[in-house]
Amino acid sequence: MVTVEDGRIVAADNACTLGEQKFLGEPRLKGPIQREGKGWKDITYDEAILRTVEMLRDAERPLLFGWSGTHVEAQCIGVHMAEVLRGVIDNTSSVCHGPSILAIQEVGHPGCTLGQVKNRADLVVYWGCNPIEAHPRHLSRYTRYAEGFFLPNDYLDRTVIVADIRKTETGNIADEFVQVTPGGDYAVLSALRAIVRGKRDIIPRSVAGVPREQLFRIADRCLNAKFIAFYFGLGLTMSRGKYKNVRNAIELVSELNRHTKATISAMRGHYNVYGSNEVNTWMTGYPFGIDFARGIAFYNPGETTAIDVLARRECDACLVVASDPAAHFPRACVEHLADIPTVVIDPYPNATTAFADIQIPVAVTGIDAAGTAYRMDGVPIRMRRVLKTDYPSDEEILGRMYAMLQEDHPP
Amino acid sequence: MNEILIKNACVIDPISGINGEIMDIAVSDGRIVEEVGSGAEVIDAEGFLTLPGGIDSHTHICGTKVNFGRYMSPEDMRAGRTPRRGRMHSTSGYSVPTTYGNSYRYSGMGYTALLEGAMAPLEARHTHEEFAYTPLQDTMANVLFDGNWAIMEAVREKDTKRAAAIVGWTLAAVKGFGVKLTNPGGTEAWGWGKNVSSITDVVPYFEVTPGEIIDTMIRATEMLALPHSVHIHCNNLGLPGNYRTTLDTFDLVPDLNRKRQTLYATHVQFHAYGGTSWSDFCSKAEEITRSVNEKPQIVIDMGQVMFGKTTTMTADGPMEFNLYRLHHNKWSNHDVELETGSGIIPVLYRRKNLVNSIMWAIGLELALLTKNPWQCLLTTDNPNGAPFVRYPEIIGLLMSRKYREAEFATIHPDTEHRVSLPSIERELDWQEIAVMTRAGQARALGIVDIGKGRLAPGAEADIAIYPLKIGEVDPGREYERVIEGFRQTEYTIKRGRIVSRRGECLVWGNNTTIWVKPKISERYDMAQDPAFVEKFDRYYTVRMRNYPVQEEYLKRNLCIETETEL
Amino acid sequence: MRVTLQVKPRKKPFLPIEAETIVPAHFLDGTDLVVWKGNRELPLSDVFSVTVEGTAETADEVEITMRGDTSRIKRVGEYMEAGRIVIEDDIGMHCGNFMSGGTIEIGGNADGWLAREMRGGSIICRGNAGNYCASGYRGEKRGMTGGTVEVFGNVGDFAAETLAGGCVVIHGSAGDMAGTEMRGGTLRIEGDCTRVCGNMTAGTCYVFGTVHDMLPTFRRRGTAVHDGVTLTAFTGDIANRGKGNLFVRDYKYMD
Amino acid sequence: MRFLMNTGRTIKQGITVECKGSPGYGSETSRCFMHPLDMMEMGVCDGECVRVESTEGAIVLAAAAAESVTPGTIFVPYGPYANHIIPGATRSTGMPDFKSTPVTVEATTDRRKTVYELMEEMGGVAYHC
Repeated sequence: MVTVEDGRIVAADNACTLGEQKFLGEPRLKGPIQREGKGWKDITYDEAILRTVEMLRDAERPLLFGWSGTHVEAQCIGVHMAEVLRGVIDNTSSVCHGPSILAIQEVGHPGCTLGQVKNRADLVVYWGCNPIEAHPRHLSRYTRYAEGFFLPNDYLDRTVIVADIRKTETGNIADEFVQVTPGGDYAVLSALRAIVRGKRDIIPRSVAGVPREQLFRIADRCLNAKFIAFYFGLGLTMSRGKYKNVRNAIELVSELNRHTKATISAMRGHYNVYGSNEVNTWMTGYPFGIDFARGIAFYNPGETTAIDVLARRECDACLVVASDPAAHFPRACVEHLADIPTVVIDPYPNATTAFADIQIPVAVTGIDAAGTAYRMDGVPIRMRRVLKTDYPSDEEILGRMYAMLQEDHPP
Repeated sequence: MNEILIKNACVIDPISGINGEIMDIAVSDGRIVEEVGSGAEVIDAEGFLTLPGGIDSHTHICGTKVNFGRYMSPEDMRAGRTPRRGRMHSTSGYSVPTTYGNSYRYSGMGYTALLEGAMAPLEARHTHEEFAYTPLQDTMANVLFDGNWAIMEAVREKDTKRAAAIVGWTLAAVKGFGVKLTNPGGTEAWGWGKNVSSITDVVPYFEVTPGEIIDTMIRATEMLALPHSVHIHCNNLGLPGNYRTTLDTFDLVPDLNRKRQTLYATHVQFHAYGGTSWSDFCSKAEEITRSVNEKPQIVIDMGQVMFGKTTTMTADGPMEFNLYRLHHNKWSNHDVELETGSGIIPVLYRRKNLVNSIMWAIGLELALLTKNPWQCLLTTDNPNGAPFVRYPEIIGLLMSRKYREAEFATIHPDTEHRVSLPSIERELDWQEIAVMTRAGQARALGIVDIGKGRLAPGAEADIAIYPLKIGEVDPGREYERVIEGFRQTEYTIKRGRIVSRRGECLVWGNNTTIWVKPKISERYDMAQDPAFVEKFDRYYTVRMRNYPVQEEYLKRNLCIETETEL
Repeated sequence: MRVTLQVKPRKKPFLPIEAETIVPAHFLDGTDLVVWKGNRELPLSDVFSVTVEGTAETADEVEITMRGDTSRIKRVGEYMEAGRIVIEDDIGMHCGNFMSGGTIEIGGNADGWLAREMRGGSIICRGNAGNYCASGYRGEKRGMTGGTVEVFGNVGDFAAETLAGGCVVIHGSAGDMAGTEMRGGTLRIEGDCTRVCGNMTAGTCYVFGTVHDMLPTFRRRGTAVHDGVTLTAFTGDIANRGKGNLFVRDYKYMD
Repeated sequence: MRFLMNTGRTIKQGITVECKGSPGYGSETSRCFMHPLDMMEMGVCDGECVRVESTEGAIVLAAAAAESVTPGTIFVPYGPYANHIIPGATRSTGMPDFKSTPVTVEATTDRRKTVYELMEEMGGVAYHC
């Protein structure tokens, strides 16, 4: 439910605190801008599109990055562009759950949709994530405070365990908080796997700050639960060991399935980052970090992912769509962005604007553009348009660019 | 108007009763016609075998589960990578190729229509999005109802009409084609890590049995006059001794439809197992086919296994977990709230493995022992038994005893004591292969009337011309030529356009999604049923109004509206 | 035959060159080969000054020497079956991937994925090697299956990941998670490392330095003397039904 | 003093992330949450500036006391300030060490830079609507 006054959204009900801000974001660019020396000038959409196409055409190794903030339809065009340009295409999962994907590629992913958790999960584990701050609605919609079909007394029926290196807000509402020494998640998860396998005798008095008794107690809670929903976050993907931490968590959950029902899922952010993974996968075979330099899709995160390509200065042009790498990438990456031609397609000026040669404002999916987004559990959702503006959609802008690029390569 | 005249085609069109006649085929505006004008493009078929476009009545090519198979398998993607070329986009993958990979390879083999075997309604939008990137085939999706809460409640109340109303509403909402039951009841039990083990087991909480679900859904399907029958993946897939469950299921099926079967049982190879454990595992294809031969109301597909690497994926979550425990490889599972489940694991079928060898034999036995080819269709349950690119080899095996013997000599030596394959002399002929790969599919799916699976005037111009001169090839001896011939068409024509020439795809297909909308009176409209709406909004995590797949997701499409009893 | 490839100066020196064409067998038919710079295909001679001395009948008789800044040249020696490649300075990623025979000698440092999925032959690296030295590929269960890799310096993280056969010797220290998911072969680390052999199922690993943050799921089996040094013997990884052998001189748990 | 720097999302960072030019975003992402005992040891009070240095460089942040932060670690909300000193290397996984960068922290009288000052320092040009 949104309230519109003078073509601008002034209130958004029934959205979470984070969602609300998406509706009430800062003033948008009125039209495309181009950097001129130490300043900026306004240009037309036609000029902006043509110059972007020229920049991409000239590049020997263009990077097309972002994609999490836009709709599936635009993401599909992005993949076709990367293919025709023979560039590298990557999305923001390389800085959120890319490691989770690497782990899934090693051991799979016993998961489920959120409704399974809501209706069945009597034990919820949050590991290295802090949904109260990062996913404010998660607990009330699906876990701690949610009524489920088989759990009519939400709060009383469910147990919540939180494991983290610091006691976050989510840790405060847990039935049990597990304080892990930074960098110790892998060891703790290994220990739990051994315990679930009946090898309690091997466990030392304490593992990465967690006392043996607590490890046993957590394992017992899991073994006695009817349905375990294990959620993990950036605490596993970004810390030492990266994807191996996630792999270990998945293998713990797989092992638990020999005794009871257990599922595991990543707490994903960036509202449509999963859509980008899905699109990339059905079109190229790989969820992120795809290098088309040789015409075929090559995938090797750590080499073909945005951070690595930028920090190692391996690209010579960058198209940023619906994301803000200058705010979220290490400095070495941002400094390279400053050195190469960069175009940003985004409704709002952001930190990356400062490094753009051109920025093209577009409609916002779910506000003035419709489109598809994938929820973090893989359920695709139709994002409706609630406001009519003159801004073109990402799909439209990228579609025009792709049409021009195709002229270079007639069939 | 786009017109083509195909001259000197050696046509086999079982539905029209044409068997190896040399004739011309005229195509105008996407349809087969009596004649075309002088300006028509002329294709000389040179006496090559010309069949209606291939139809796969059970394959997994699009949707959440298939895409997760890709997502988790970068090692599979390393095989089969091709760059963008001409009208063709880049492709990757062997057992779970990208959408373009599937579409181009199927098209190169002459396939023009595909039925995605399992679509979870909650995630239907995803399937339709991938259909849009599978441009060279018409697409249909069977909708999973095996663990649907509202259906199970209707079954418990013995309210077939309500079950039919739910099916009708759901099919129309998610733009689905037919009713799929995967391990009915078992996927709900798997929500608690459990399973059902016979058609009389009781599903936890819901207090219904798989048999009751199957029976109600068969009757509901006929009440809705759906083009396709209930499409079942029986309980106990892949377990020794499961043939009894399969026979019990077949025994439930009344003969309710004059135009087609009343039950389509899929990948029956995985359901025709004898023995009590893996140690006395054996084929029960004879028992299964005896039942099929007695029951014209049943059609099965093979679910043939071929040796090599592949990926198994099914809505049957508990079965995949059992496979994971056997193989210790990676395992994915995805339960879908209030509806169904799914699982995925990679497998390697090995010649030297006794169980795998027996499985390979069972699929062939089913096809060879089913007397009527219209009752046993050729599939691998792609990619579960093998990727569909192995179909030509299966055709070779069915047409040549010599080939079967040559292969048999390379598999586990104990296989011969567990199967009857070596004693089967039957070699299928060209006509029977045409039935098993297109005509039979069209009839079983109920799409003959919309012009599929035949080449008579009025039919859709979906045509496959293979570089095979059937008068000059002895399939029994020259099976390698048969395999080569079916691997790649000279021409694949779809909706009257040449879409593929010797494996090179030439157009952006933009083909049709076929879906079904039963006409249901307001009284049975679930969208206005307070109890249904209330439960929906309470226990799903999407609102009921956001659930239906919007028109935007259907590219070109054909809606079959049915007259129902509701 | 001696082939010398001297790198020419480049305008964009950081753009990677993919040069899987640089394997001895290819030079038997001349030097008319191509490499890739980003998305552009270039003649070998655009990137290197190429000199050839002598002749060869088989790849065994070909020796390639690479000089200059080769640090961004990837995939050298990929699928190499015979002959010899000498790299005087640093080499880019994926050197010796899928190699099944012959020898590669690197005078400087090697970037990531040195000897990925190697099958045979030998690689010697005089300097340090990057991450994923002698490792496998994403999603693949088995990595290196044969041959030997010897690194005289240190290696980065994930060395010998999914090692399934062959021998990897690291004279310096290894980073984090060496030998993780090991299922065969031998890994020998002369220096220190952290969290070694997580999730290993089979194979043998020796650490002659200290293992930091030793994983708690390895069962101590007593001691063993190897190359004159007394090591503590473990089996594991117990978290994973593992039956791998891990021998370490010194270890510290993270408790 | 030596610390391990952890970064992550906070609700304020999430609310302000769509408005990078806003003072709210700048002040939230330039906070350095520390255990009060660590702050006492360093003689830093809540709100005072600290200089945090890694192998990549240094950045000035405002110290903020938080009992929840493990002694010996600091927590900085995910954003351009923390990223100024996080190495670009990913251990070949694609993911930088966002949660485990070794740093030294000391009190300073220098002031915090604005987000745009940081951007300009790296070669960017601020755009003002």
